[in-house]
Amino acid sequence: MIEAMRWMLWREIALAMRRKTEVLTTLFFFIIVVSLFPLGVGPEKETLSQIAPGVLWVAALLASMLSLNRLYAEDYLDGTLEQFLLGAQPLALLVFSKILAHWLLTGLPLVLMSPVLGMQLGLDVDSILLMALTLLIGTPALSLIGSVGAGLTLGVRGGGVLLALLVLPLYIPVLIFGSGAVDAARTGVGADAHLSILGAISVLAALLAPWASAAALRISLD
Amino acid sequence: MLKAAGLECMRGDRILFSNVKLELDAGELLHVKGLNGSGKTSLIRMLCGLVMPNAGEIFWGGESISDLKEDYLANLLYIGHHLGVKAELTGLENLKINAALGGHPISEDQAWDALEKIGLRGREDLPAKVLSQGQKRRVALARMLVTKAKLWILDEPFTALDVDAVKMLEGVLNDHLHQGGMVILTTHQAYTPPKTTVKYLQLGEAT
Amino acid sequence: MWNSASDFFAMGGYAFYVWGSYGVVFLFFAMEIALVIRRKRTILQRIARIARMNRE
Amino acid sequence: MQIFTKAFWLQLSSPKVFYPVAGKLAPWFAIAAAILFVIGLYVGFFVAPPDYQQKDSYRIMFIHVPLAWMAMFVYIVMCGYAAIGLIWKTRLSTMMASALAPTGAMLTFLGLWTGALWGKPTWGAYWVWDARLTSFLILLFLYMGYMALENAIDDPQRASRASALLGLVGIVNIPIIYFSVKWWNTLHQGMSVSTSGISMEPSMKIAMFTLAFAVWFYTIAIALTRVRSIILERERHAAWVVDLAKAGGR
Repeated sequence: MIEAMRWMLWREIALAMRRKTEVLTTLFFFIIVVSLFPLGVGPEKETLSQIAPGVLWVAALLASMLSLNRLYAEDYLDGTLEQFLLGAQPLALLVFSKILAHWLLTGLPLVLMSPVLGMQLGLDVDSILLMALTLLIGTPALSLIGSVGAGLTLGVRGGGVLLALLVLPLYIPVLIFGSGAVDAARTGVGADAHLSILGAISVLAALLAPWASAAALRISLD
Repeated sequence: MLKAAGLECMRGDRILFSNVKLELDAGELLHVKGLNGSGKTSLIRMLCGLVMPNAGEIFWGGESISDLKEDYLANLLYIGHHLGVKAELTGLENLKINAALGGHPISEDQAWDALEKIGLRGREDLPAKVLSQGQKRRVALARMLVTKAKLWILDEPFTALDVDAVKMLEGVLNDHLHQGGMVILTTHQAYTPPKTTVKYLQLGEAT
Repeated sequence: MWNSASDFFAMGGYAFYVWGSYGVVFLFFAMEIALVIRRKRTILQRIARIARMNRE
Repeated sequence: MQIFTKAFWLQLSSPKVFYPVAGKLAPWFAIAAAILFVIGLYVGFFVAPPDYQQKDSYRIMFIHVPLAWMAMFVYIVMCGYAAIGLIWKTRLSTMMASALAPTGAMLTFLGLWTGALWGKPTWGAYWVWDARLTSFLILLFLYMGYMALENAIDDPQRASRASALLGLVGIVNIPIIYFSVKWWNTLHQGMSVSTSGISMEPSMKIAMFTLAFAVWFYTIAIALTRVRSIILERERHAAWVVDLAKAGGR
């Protein structure tokens, strides 16, 4: 069981390394979206740092959602996805390692890049660190929930926009507690309540999403 | 060993086929015949558990495959139209990953031998995207040399294969059947059937 | 309660809001009823037409 | 009682049997809805006294609250049908789910519409980021997602199973979304739209509950009629449908 999951993780990372541009496009999308806001809202430091957590989180949401179809789309086309369904391993575990790989390739880079963008938006140091922490705890939930949407819209025409319509409403709790944590810390209320709830959402997603994604894949490949 | 009765398949809201019956035991080959669109591929995928039958049940060793799930799949090897070969990965990597996911990981040497035997000498470690369609199919077929699965389900296995590849594949099928394995296949090309018992299943009107 | 019809429709000065809400609600209800009935009629006619075509 | 035997429900779950049953039931629910609407509106406009603060604009509450309740209730019923259809593979229940979706979405939209028109005179703005109103906006997105997914997939079986699974995911998320929006609302000291500001006379409660049942019966009547069209569309090749159409059936 664990062997197969390790193989799956190795496979995903090897594939991504052979097509580095794909990983970087998600990251650059994140950077571009965040950089648009000062141009739109104006460069004043107060307004920017006020909206910074929300901006960073919305950009992280959009970036991780855009990279979701890479999860299953190619494997669906070349028949490897079928082989996973026919593998002797429980599909939910294979899907879990696939989502883990997706998070390592898209979620983690966002977390590592967020301090730089935080500075760009005039956040103070401990807000920047807290921001990175909320992203670290929250982005796994984005990949997990998104994977269910990706499974459902596999091979469906207009899948991209449809995926956004399905998945973004489900991202809202993560957005609220993620950006809310930084605001709460800044106003002195303290962010540990937000962080624990964000962690709870990620754990709940980690338990339910692989099973739901496996069911979605079986439905799509029927 | 494998038994199915009353199988019905619905695609969209059309019934492709209904109350299909089949039985297969060790050492037997089942050749599913039928025009394109008669539901051959759907039946094949149904036997793999990929497609849910509208009616009827499939049994493996007396137990329904929907209850057995992974235990049934551990005994199953399926090669479909889509070969399941990743273009960016080399033949070796593809073979090792598929074997690991099939529940029987193989060593590097076993992978090299299998690819060599299947006729890919010298191309074992090239990314699959540089291989020809026939060579890609050989990478997929190489899984037959390393699998421990008893039931092989092959959808058009002979397509894009040259003459000696077809002969080699027939040999592999023969050995598998003689060791008590089972094969279900669909094909439009002529092939010399193995010396063991061969059953035929006609879907839709005869050609 | 209301001493005249015009007083009722004025709704204490909130006519626009109250009748705006109730009006739209029942307008949508009426539209949905019409759509649902039309949908059933068209599907029945289409099936009948196909059946007639198959017969010829 | 025959109604409690498993066979009764199993047999009823076949579209062929359910089609005429739905045809007989729908008119009764429609009539009941009409009667309840008349009673509810009469009580709401002619019996309930004006509110000392909001005077007559609060009467919008009599339709806004039932719409909001029913929008949520219909979503839960819809996902219940979807779950039954997914687990027991009865085609009729997934058809019932897709029959409920458009009406549920409409109720949610109307709930938001009436909420906005009620908000303007009372709190000075058409849109208030109140916890409940925001949750209903998200509920509308969930409905749209459900219907969009169902229309995007051609094969009706896969479409109903995929949207059923989406419904299940939605059900799990509804409490989380509502909880997080409520938390978000309190953190930002947002406005809170609540009926608690109004001293609830018994006549007001009667009006609201009558209208709630009216909306519910209306939804059942519409869903039963729509499910009949869906049955016809999905079973158009079946013999009984062709005969029914040829006979110009109702």
